Amino acid sequence: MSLRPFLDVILASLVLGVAIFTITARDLFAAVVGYVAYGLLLAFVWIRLYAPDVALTEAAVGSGVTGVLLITAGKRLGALKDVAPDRQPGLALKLLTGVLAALVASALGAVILMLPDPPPSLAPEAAAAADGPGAGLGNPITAVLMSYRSFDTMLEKIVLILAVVGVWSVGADKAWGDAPAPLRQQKAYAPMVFLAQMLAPVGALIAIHVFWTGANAPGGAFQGGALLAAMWMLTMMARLAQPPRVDAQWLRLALVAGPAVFLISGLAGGVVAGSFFAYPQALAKPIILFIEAFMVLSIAVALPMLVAGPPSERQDQ
Amino acid sequence: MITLLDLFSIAAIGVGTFFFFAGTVGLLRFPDSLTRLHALSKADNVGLGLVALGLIPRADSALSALKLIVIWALVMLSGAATSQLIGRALRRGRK
Amino acid sequence: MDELLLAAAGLIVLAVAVGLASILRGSDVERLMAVQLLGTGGIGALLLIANATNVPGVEDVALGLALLAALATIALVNLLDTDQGDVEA
Amino acid sequence: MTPSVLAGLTGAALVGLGLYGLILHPHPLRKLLAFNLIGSGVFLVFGIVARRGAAAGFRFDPVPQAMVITGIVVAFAASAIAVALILRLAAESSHVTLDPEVWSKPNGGDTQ
Repeated sequence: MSLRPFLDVILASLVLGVAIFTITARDLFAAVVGYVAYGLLLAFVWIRLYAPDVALTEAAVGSGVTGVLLITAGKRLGALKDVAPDRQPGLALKLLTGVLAALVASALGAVILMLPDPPPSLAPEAAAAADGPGAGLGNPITAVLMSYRSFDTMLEKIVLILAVVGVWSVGADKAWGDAPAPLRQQKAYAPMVFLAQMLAPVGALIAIHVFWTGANAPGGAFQGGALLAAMWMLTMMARLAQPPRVDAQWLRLALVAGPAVFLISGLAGGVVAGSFFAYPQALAKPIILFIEAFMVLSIAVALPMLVAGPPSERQDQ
Repeated sequence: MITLLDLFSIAAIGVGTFFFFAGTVGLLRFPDSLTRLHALSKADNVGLGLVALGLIPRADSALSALKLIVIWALVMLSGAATSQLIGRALRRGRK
Repeated sequence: MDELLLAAAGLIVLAVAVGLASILRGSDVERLMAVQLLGTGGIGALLLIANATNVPGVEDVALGLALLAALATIALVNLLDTDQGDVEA
Repeated sequence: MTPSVLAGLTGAALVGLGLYGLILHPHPLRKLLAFNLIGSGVFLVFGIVARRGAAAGFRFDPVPQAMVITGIVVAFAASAIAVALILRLAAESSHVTLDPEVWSKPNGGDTQ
């Protein structure tokens, strides 16, 4: 008898349990702790679905970086506990919402139970893409991201830039051009500094490895970039580094480098290989790795800037 | 067919699993936060270490085996530092 | 052999779950320990499950998790403390 | 029940839970958290579509998986903008609620 069903049931109930804790927790801190734990648990479910690439992205972006975003926001709101004793919703509203949520969940559940059989699949086309235009890539997901659906990936990079612009533009007018507020206001604890000094270089090395190996094994530009971003945030939280001024030239170049290189390569494909985003077969792998290297740079810069928030007026201490 | 290496893996992973359980029992039974922190660090350092050690003979390549050791080292490093931070937060009166 | 690995993974997940249930109800600092416990137990179980079900490349995922667990704990400590940090740091 | 169906049902339940929190929590950051729960539930549903689409020698359909990866990053970008808006709202008005009744009070709801 196989143990797998038991393991899956334990995992699923853990995920649901932590999700319920996150929703029902009394204060913000507990909810955020629950959310970080929840993200880690989801990574397991993804491994059980044979999706290590997604597991790493979920752990890095969904749990790690989003967790830091929420924590930083909570700190800035001065809201360890919920600020105002907000009006609590009445019992009738609670019941009604509960019924609505249950309905939506069961409808979705019914859809899942009734998914068509045999299931539709784009895997053959993706396999063809991995063989043809994305030649030399052993990881089918990287082949899909960089070749089969490369247009989506490029637009997704542009979404990141737009998000950075959006975040910057809610800052106060007179702060424009300044640096975002530091991720930690006070002096750092010594163990924090030690950990950042030890972990950041190793982490950067691992991030680059994850990016490099992503051509053939789980990993890739998103995961590598997110880990690099996490390491930059670690140094900022230990106050070894400060967020850069938003009008810094290098920062803006790094932000647009990924999509720009991607777009130029796509256009060049139109000239050289006959269609937009087509790569010449022989050079496909080096070209894709070249584009991905700039994507890593852009992601590694964009995520921490999104967490750091809009430029704020300098508070010299 | 169970080889000697398999036996080594089973022994190491079994003891590692035991340490995770010991850590949990400590978390449940110890009286205050600092002693619970002590129990937690056993699960961290010894439990994960033995599991990683047991998996090394089953690794595909030398690089994978090296990565297992690095994982353990990273967890010990961050575990030591964060235990310090948690201990400090406790000492300064946060509960 | 694979089943033994899965059994070990299941036991670790179970141990972590019990620990999680007890300390998530505790104080703020104890909740930090919950994240720490889940991080390590999680990495251990992840390695075992992936080894037993032949998912390749999971060492990299575990490396990433090890880095991120540290990041999350530091950020939460950051949120918790209200004093001025170390004098000597 | 296969693991993928179980994961899909978990995803459906997460969407329901998130929806409940999104509607009921007064605190905007809690709403945002709940919204992220909905998002990850939807991603899980995508994940089982990918798992079921195993073909051509893969154990999964790489196309939905790749879309989940881009989706996670886009969801984070949206959360970051939401956080920036919430913080600006708090800076402008010294409170952080979306409750229309608080806003319609003469002093903008500031109790201090």
